[in-house]
Amino acid sequence: MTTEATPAHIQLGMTDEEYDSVCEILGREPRPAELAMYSVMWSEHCSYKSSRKHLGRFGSDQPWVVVGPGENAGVVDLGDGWLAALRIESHNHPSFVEPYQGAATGVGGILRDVFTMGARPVAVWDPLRFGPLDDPHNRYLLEGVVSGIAGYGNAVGVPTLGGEVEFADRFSKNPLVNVMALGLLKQEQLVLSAASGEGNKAILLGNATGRDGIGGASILASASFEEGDEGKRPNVQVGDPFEEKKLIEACLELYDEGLVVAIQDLGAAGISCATSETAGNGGMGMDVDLDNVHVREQGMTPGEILMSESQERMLAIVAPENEQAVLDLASKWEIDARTIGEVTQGPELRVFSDGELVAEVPAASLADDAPIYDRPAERPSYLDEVWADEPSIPDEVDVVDALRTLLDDPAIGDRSWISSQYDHMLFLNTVVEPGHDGSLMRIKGTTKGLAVATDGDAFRTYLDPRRGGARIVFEGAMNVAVTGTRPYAVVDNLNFGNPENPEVMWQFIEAVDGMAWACEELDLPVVGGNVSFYNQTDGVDIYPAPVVGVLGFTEDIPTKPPRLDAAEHDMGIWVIGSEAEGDLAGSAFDRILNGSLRGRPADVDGDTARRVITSVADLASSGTPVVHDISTGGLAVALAEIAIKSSIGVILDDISADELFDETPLRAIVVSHHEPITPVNCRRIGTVGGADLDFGDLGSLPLADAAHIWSSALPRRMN
Amino acid sequence: MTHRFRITIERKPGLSDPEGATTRKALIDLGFEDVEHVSFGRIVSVTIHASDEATARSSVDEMCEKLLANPVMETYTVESES
Amino acid sequence: MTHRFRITIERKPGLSDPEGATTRKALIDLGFEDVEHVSFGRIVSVTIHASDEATARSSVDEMCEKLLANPVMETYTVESES
Amino acid sequence: MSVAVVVFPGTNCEHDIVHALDLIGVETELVWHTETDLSGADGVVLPGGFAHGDYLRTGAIARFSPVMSEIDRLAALGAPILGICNGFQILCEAGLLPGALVANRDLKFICRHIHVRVESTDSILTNRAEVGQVLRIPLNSYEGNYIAEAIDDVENADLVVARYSNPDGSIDKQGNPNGSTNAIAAITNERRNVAAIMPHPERAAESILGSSDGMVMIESFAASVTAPLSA
Ligand SMILES: Nc1ncnc2c1ncn2[C@@H]1O[C@H](COP(=O)(O)OP(=O)(O)O)[C@@H](O)[C@H]1O
Ligand SMILES: [Mg+2]
Repeated sequence: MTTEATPAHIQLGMTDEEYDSVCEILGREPRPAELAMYSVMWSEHCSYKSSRKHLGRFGSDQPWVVVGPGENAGVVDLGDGWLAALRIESHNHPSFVEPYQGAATGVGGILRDVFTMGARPVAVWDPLRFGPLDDPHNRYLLEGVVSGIAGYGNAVGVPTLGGEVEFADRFSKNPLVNVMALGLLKQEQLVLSAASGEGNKAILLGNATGRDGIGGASILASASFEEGDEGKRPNVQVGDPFEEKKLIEACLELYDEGLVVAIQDLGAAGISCATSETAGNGGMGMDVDLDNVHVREQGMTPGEILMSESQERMLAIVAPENEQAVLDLASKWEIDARTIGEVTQGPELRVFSDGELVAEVPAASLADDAPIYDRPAERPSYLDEVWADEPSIPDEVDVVDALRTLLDDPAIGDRSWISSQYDHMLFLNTVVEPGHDGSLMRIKGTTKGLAVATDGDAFRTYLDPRRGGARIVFEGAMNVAVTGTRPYAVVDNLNFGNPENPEVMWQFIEAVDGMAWACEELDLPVVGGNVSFYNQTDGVDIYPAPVVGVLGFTEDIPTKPPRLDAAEHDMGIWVIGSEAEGDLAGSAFDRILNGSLRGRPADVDGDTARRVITSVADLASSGTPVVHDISTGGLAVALAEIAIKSSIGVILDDISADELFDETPLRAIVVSHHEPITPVNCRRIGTVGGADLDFGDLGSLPLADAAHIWSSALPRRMN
Repeated sequence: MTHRFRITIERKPGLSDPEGATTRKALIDLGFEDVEHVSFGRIVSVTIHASDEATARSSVDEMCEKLLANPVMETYTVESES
Repeated sequence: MTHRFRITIERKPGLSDPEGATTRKALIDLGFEDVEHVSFGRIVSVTIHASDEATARSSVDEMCEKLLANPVMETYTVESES
Repeated sequence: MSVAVVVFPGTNCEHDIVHALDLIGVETELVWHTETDLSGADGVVLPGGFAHGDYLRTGAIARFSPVMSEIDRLAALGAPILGICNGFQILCEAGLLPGALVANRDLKFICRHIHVRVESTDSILTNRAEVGQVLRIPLNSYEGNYIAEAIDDVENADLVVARYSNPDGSIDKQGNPNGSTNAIAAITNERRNVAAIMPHPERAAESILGSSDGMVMIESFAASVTAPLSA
C-alpha cells in the first residue's frame, strides 16, 4: 500500500542502499524522474544484479561468434557473408496477468531484439510451462498464451517454428512464457547500439507513448507475486503486430540505405533505457526533449514518459544530414517518427520537459553502476530426501496400459493443437516443421541449413540443478543433430524463483555451472540469454526451469532430412548412442505412473555426449530415413511417435519394461532399410510392420488406439 | 421462459487500442477528416431459458465474469431485452 | 462541436456466426446449459467534429456504408450519444 | 509478361508468391499499395498476409488503397487477377468476388496441409488442372470461412473453383477444416478472370517443403497471364 510514510524509492522497488548509491553518483538527492530511471534500470530485470556475477561462466569466444552476450541479440557467422542473430526472452508475469497480451507483447519484444541487430526475423520458438490442465484457470492461461503468440506472430509475419511445453503444479500461479527468435542478415547489414558522433539525432520511431506497463520491469518482472496483486497491477500492454510489421520493414530499409549510426529497441524501461544505453555504450551523452515524444494520453509526467513500456518503438541514432531522409522513409511506411534528442559529448544524459531540466545523470551509470549482488546460496534441504528415494518400474507393470497413460499426457501427446495455430510455413524455408525433434529451415539461394530446438527440463533440474542444466544442453544438441545439423550456438533463459531465497540461489548457480560445462564440452558458445528471477507466487518458488535454444547449422542441408513419418514396412529399428541404462529419476514413468518426483538423474560424460551427437548428425545428414532422439517417455514413447506419424506398426524382438521407459539421455532410434554404420553403440531392437505397437511377450497396443490417444491428449482437455 | 440480454463489452480507457487508431486513420484517409476518436467494443446477445428474469440475469453476469469479458482489460454492461 | 455516435454492427441473420455458435457451446460446457442462443456483434464508437448533429450523423452514416460495415454480411444501426 | 504482386502495409506472403512464380520463369514486380498505374502488368496477384493488421475486418481497409482502382480497371479489361488468402478477403471486400470470409468454425488460426478438390477448370487458377483432382496444399488463416447470402447463385453460376475435401476427394464435415459454406475453398467471378483461393498453393511449390501440388495452380495462373482472356 502507498502511504505517506513509504519513501518513493521503496515504492519503486529500490533498497535504501541502492538509493544511497544513486545519491553518491549524483552528489545529491535524485529528482523524481531520475529516481524513476534508476529504479527501473537497476531492477533485477534490467540490471541482472543477482545473476551477473555467475553468468561469466558461459563462454562465447569461438571464432564463429560475431557478437556475444551484451548486445540485443547474439550473432554467429554462417559463412559466405551470412550471419544469424538469436535471442530468447521471458514474459512470465505479464502472461499470468493477461495471457493473450502478455504472450503477444513477448513475441513483439523478442522480434525487436533481433531486427535491432539488422537481421530480418525469420522464426520464433515458444517454450512454455503451465499448471496442470485439470484446472480451468490453467487451461485459460494456455489458451490465451497460445492465441497471443499466434495472434501476434502470424500477423507480424514471422513463422513460429516450434517450442515446448511442460505442466506441473508449481507453474499454476506462475506460468512460464519464453520466446526465442532467430534472424538472418548479411555481414554488411549488422547494426550495433552504440551511439557516436556529437550532434547526431536520436529519432523515436513507431507507436505513441502511453501509460502502458509503467514500472513493468521493476514491479512485474522483478518482484514476487502475492495473492490479490491482480487488482493493483499496472496497466496491461497491448501488442500491435501491424505497427511492428511496418517497423520491421522500415528499419530494414533504413539499414539498407545506410541511414542509421546505431539503433536500439525500446523494451523494459522504455525511453530511459534506450537513450542511456545507446549513449552509454558509445561513451557519449544525450540531450532528450520529452516534449517531442509523441504521446497517446494527456497529462503524462516526465517520469511516466521516460518509464513507459509502450510497445513497438525504436530509437535510431542518425547523422544530422540523414534526419530528413529517415523521417521520409518512416512516413512511406506509415509510421510515426520524431526527433527527440541529440548525442552530446557527455557523459550526461539530460532530459528536458516543458523547457525544464528534469533529469541529468551520467548516461553510463544507469547501466554500468548498477549494483551487483553476491547473494547467499545454500544447498536445498529437499535434495537428500529426493535422492534417497530411487525410482523403479514395478515388476508387474502392464506395459500397454502404461504406454496408453503416457501417450495421453498433454506434454507427451501430439502438440499440434499448439503448433497448428502458428504459421510455421511463411517464407518457404521450413523443411522440417514442428512436431519433430528440431525444426529445420533452409536459407534460400544457398545450400545452408539451420535448425533450432528449445529444451528445458524443470523436473530434472529440480532433482539436480547441475546435472539437469547439463542435460538440457545435451538434449537440445541431440534435437538439432537429428535434423542433420551440427550444434552451433546456444541462447539460454534462466527461469528461477526468488533469488533472495538462498536455496533458489543455489539452484541457479548449480544449473548455470552444469549448463556452462555442457556447452564447453560441446564447444558451443552461449551467445545470449535472459534471466527471469522472482518466479514465486504466495511464497512458493517454481521448479528451477532453465531453457536453452540450441541453433544447429550445416553447410549442406540434407535433401531428405530424417522425419518421424518416414518409417516403412520392413525397415529395421536400432537404438544407438549411450550404453548407460536405468535412468528413471524425473522420468515420465515415475512422474506420471508412480506419481512421484524423486531420485538423482544420471551424470553424463562429455566425451560420450560429443561422440553420440556427432554420430547422430552424421547419420542424419546421410539419408537415414528416421533418426529420433529418445527423451520423455523413453523408447516406448519415441517408437510410438514414429509408428503413429508413419501410420505403420512396429514389432520389437525382445524387450523389457525397464528398457522401454528408461530415459537415459544421448540415445536415438534409427529406422532404415540398412544397418546404420556408426562408431557408437548400436543395437537392433525390431522391425517396422503390422498394425500394432507389438512388444512381444509384454503385450501389444493397436496403432489406431495409440494414435487416437496421442492425438487427442491435448485437444480433449482444451476443447 | 426465455430472456434475452445484450452485453456490451468495452476496452478500459487508457489501454492502447490499435484497431481503433488504425480505423480512425483509414477514415481520415477516406476524407472524414473530422473524426477525432474511434474505439471498438463487442456486443454479445444471449438468449437464456430461466424461471424468472432475476435468475437469468445473475447467470448472465456470471457468464460475463467467467468467459465473455476479460476483467483485466474490459468492462461490461448487461441490458435486458425481453 | 463534437458529437459521439455508437454504431452497432451485426451479422445478417441466416449467415453463419461461428463466434456465436462456439461461444454458446463453451457456455454450455461451463455449466450454463440453458443458453439457447448467442450472437456476436461489434460496436464502433466514433467521435466527430461537426457544426451540428445532423451533419455529423450523415457523415457517420456514410462511414458505415463505405467502410465500417460490410453490406454483404452485416447490418448496422447508429445511435447518438452526445 | 509480368505480374504485379501488390504489397499493402501488413502483407507478408509477397516474397513467397514471387518465389513460386520465379520457379517457372514468370517475371514479377512488387507494387506498393499507393501505386496508381499498373498498365505495365499482364496479371496481378494480391498475396496473403494481414493488410492493415486485419483491423476492422479483413480486407476492409485495403480495398480503399489507391492501387485498388487500377485493379478494378484491369479486372474490367479481363486481365487475370488472383487473390490468395488475405487477397481473397480483399477481393470480396472490393466486390470483385461475391461473398465474404469470416472466422473459422473453431475460432482458431489453422496452419496445416489440407486437401482441396478441383471443381472447375474454367478459371485462371485451374486451367491446367483436372476436375476432381485432389491437391495437398497448406491452409493458413483465421478468417477462412466462406459465406455468401446468395450462395445458390454462386453455385449455379459454377463459380466454385475448389472445395476442401478428404484425401480421397470426398467432401464432408471432416474434410472441411474451417466450416466454409459448401466447403468452398476457391471461387471465381462470372467472367472468370478474377479468382481467389483461401489455402496457399505457393506454399506447396517444391517437394522439399512437403508438397509440390500447388504448382499446377501457379502454372494455371501463369498460363492465363500469357494468354489473357479477351475483353
Ligand atoms: N509450445 C509449443 N509451440 C510450438 N511447438 C511445440 C510446442 N511444444 C512442442 N512443440 C513441438 O512439438 C515437438 C515435440 O516437442 P518435444 O517433445 O518438446 O521435443 P523433444 O522431446 O524432442 O525436445 C517439437 O517439434 C516442438 O517444436
Ligand atoms: Mg527430441
